[in-house]
Amino acid sequence: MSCDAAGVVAALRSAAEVVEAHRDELVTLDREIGDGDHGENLKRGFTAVLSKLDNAGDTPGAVLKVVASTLISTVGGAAGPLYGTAFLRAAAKLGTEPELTASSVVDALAAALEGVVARGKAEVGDKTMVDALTPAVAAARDAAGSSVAEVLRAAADAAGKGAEDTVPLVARKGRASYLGERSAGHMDPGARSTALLLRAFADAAS
Amino acid sequence: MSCDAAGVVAALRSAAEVVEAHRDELVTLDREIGDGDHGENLKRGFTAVLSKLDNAGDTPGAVLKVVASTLISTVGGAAGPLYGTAFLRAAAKLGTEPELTASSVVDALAAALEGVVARGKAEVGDKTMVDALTPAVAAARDAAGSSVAEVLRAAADAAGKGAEDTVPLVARKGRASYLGERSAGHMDPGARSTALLLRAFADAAS
Amino acid sequence: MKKIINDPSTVVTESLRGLAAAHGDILKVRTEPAVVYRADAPASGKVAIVSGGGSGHEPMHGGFVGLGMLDAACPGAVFTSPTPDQVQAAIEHVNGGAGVLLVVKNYTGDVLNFETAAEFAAAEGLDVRTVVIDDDVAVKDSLYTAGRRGVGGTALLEKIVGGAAEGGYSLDECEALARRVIGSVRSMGVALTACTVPHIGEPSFVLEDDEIEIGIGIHGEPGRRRVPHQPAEQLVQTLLEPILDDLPFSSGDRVLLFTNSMGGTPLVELYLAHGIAERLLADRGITVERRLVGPYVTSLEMQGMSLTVLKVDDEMLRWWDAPVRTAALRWGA
Amino acid sequence: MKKIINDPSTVVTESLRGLAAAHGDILKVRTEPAVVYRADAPASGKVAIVSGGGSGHEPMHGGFVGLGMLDAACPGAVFTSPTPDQVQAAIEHVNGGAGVLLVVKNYTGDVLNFETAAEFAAAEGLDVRTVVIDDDVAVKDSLYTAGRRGVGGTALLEKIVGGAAEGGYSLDECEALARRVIGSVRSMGVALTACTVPHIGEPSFVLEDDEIEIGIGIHGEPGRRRVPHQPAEQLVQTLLEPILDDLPFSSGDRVLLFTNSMGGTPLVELYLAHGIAERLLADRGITVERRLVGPYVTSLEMQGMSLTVLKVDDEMLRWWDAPVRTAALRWGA
Ligand SMILES: Nc1ncnc2c1ncn2[C@@H]1O[C@H](COP(=O)(O)OP(=O)(O)O)[C@@H](O)[C@H]1O
Ligand SMILES: Nc1ncnc2c1ncn2[C@@H]1O[C@H](COP(=O)(O)OP(=O)(O)O)[C@@H](O)[C@H]1O
Ligand SMILES: [Mg+2]
Ligand SMILES: [Mg+2]
Ligand SMILES: [Mg+2]
Ligand SMILES: [Mg+2]
Repeated sequence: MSCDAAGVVAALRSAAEVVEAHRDELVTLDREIGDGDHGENLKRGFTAVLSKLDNAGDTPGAVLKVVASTLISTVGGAAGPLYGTAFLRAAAKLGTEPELTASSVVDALAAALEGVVARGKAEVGDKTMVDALTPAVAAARDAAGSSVAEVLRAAADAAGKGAEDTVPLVARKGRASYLGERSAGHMDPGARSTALLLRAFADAAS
Repeated sequence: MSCDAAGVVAALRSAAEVVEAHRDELVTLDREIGDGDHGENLKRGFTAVLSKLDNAGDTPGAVLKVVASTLISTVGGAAGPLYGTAFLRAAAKLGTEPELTASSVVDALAAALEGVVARGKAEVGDKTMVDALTPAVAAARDAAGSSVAEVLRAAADAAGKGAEDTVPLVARKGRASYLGERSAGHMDPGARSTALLLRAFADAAS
Repeated sequence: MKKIINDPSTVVTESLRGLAAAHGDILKVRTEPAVVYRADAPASGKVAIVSGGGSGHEPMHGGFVGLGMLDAACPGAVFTSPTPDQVQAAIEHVNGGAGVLLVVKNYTGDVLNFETAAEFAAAEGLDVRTVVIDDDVAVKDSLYTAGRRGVGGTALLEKIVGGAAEGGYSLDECEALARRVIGSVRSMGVALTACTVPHIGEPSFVLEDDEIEIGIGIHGEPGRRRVPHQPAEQLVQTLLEPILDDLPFSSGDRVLLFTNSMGGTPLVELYLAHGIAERLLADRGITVERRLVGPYVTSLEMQGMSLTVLKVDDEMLRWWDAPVRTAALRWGA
Repeated sequence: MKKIINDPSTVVTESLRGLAAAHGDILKVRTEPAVVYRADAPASGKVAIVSGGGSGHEPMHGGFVGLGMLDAACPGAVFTSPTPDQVQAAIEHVNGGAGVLLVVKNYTGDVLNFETAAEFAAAEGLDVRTVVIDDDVAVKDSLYTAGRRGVGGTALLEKIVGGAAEGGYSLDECEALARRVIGSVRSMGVALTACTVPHIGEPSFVLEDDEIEIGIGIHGEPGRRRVPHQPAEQLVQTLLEPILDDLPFSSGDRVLLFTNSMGGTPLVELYLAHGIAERLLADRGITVERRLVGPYVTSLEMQGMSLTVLKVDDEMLRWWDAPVRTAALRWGA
């Protein structure tokens, strides 16, 4: 994959495919400890994103900004504003830079995480997407000296692990928190989708 | 059983027991081709009758009149007015006669049938209680020369057969008629309850 | 069976207690025999409109008692017609001296019980008339059946005639208007699931996961035929066509369209179906002048719906629009 | 899954079409983004009240749009909060120059999406305030949860604040009244059955034949605990006690009691439960001043109910009683 706008567009197309393929899995996870719409929400959002990608922009930042506003206006639920903010902050961080670099990707991921935390006020251990994104940012930072592909692979691996680690947790944010102790034993759907998206980006970058 | 008011009261008590015992069966029959309340309706009615029997009257006719008005005011549905009318006409026919005779029972049964037909306008073959009561009256009439017990036994036998014979019929009166052809293959609940009541009376008279 | 009840045999009485508590400004309830009547009954000089039937169809009829609609309703046991005592008590209670109109749905039990009560009332010199509504096109109407059932059209009839009675119509006029409404209204229903009568404890019939029952009545009795489940577009057509063909309704007609839930259908689905029905009527050149959408003539928790179409004229519209103040229908008051 | 729909992805849009067709005198609907707004919007000089949330809770919120209640409602996908665009479009459409109050149920998604829209509106110089209702006592309210959910109390809040806005309250006054209502209202719900979200196609959770779920939310999410099914008497106590203990409500209080169906509960059961709740409150010396009984804040076809108790004062009663003309609530107009 190239690291310019076209490469980002290509990565988003595969992300949309991954969301579509995992729609039912995410619905099932969200049914267990939420309201069952997470997979459908993201699918609706990424389907809308697909229709906007053709003329999305000339820089990675411009493309991600379109993704952000499209997600915000089509996803709804908690995930809509959170993912929307994540992409918006990442886009802002990338600015008008024409090509991604390992270090700009690290910064963009960190900005995304900050945005999610600013909006959602979740901490690590609350059983949310923050539990996937936080270790992803740390791992990305550790890999900052390598390539874009390496950074994303490290982030995806860590996010996957982070998502797995949400299983035993008792949720303290989002809809799953209503369940109290009964939320333990299930993976957080948002952490899972974060891991899936990062994996899709990493695979596209390889 | 005696043939005076006390005997009639005793017969009604066992009729109430029979209704109670067959409540579920009548509910099931009515569920198949009606609305499932026939057993419950009659149970409610005969429970009310039980509570009125202690001072119901000095003659068979007086007792049956109380039964009639109690059924009318507690059963509801199609069966309430129909059975109510049946008992009312029988009571009227018996007048103030202190003891039943074979021939007065025949006349009372015939009057009951006439009442049901006058109210419900059903003909033989319409798959209603008339299909049990009509052969019962004919059989009772044939046995008029014998005892009260014999008359009732003949009536009960014929009613039982009449009820069985409703199975293949397509209903043309009452709620079962809405089903059209689909009403065939099920016994009419009202015909069945008529047969049960006559059997209870016959058993009590033996 | 999971129901919010204490005991199947006291459901109706206990429910009436709650109804009375909830709507004390509109209605009062008496028991033994059970009657729901207008809080301000009798309305002197006004024709009284009395209806009733088995319980389990709520808000019909108790929820239709009040200014501009019913003077009294007689609730029977669940899905069982009321007894003549109830009707007699209702008549006595609400008779305001201008006569009483009994609105009876065409079921053998309802007809016989109301008939008995009417005979008693007539014997006491009261002017009591009876109209029997039979709007369900799912049932063959012939000499050799109990005739059509009264279903959704009942709500429209009671609103219109109740409005007219409130507006000063005489008993003759009320009766004539009622007969015209009955002659102009047709309905058809479908069940997606069966309902469970409390004293039975099991569903009245069993439908497979992909089966629906067309031509369902409102008493949990099975309908005319089972068909595979179908998209809403087709389902609404399946209900509407026999209705339109029956009266028949034709291009240029003005109608009131009533999209009724059988009780358990979510409003989001009901409005969806209503939208389709509106479009299909428009396609046929039929003008929908008024509409009613909601669970008004129900079968306990049954999922499903019915459509009712009433061919209206200005007189009917006038009394439909007239103020009504009941637990279930309320406008202008 | 048997539903009266064509396609899970078009349910909300098609349903809105039917809503618009049914109530053209009261409301209008626009799509992309979806907004239900008062037919006469914007009401110039009046504070506009805007709410919204996932679809599937009908009649909330679209059925509450109209004179004396909401100026606009933003319907999201089924059980999914609306997007900021919808809220922005609603604000623009109904802003009558006296400011806009957003009534938001406390769910992370609803709060975030409305918050985003409010930021945009504020950036454009509009006076937009937000109140968040969180009346569900089933949820532990602590720093370490998303806090209580907004459930049945929302309907009461929207009626009272909507009445006040119609009556000329300023934005400050509307906001203050809203906060007082939120501080005085508590709810608790139970599910007898789960509901099925169209795009999922299977029940949100599975309850055994003799199991019920206490502390259910309105999004098909599981509740706090499963218990064996119980008689209505006990069930109503199970719901009422945590409500009363929470505020707390005590002898001498005057309240509005709202007995709400989750959608699939027959009215005969709901009134029965309401009667019990009235009696239990009377036993505690609490006076029920007003009541609302019916399916107003629902979860699709879910069987179950919720109780909401609002401690009222004369100001709240005045605006509760004020005229309202919406698809779902209507009196005095
Ligand atoms: N406050 C929060 N901060 C971060 N993430 C959150 C927060 N609340 C919820 N989430 C994430 O959102 C996911 C749920 O998204 P979704 O199902 O689309 O929205 P909703 O909960 O509104 O139905 C959760 O699994 C969780 O990861
Ligand atoms: N017109 C009629 N004439 C005689 N019997 C009738 C008539 N209509 C119904 N029945 C009898 O009534 C029975 C049903 O009684 P029931 O279930 O108590 O009343 P409902 O049909 O109102 O629910 C039928 O099985 C039939 O025997
Ligand atoms: Mg969700
Ligand atoms: Mg029956
Ligand atoms: Mg019946
Ligand atoms: Mg959601």
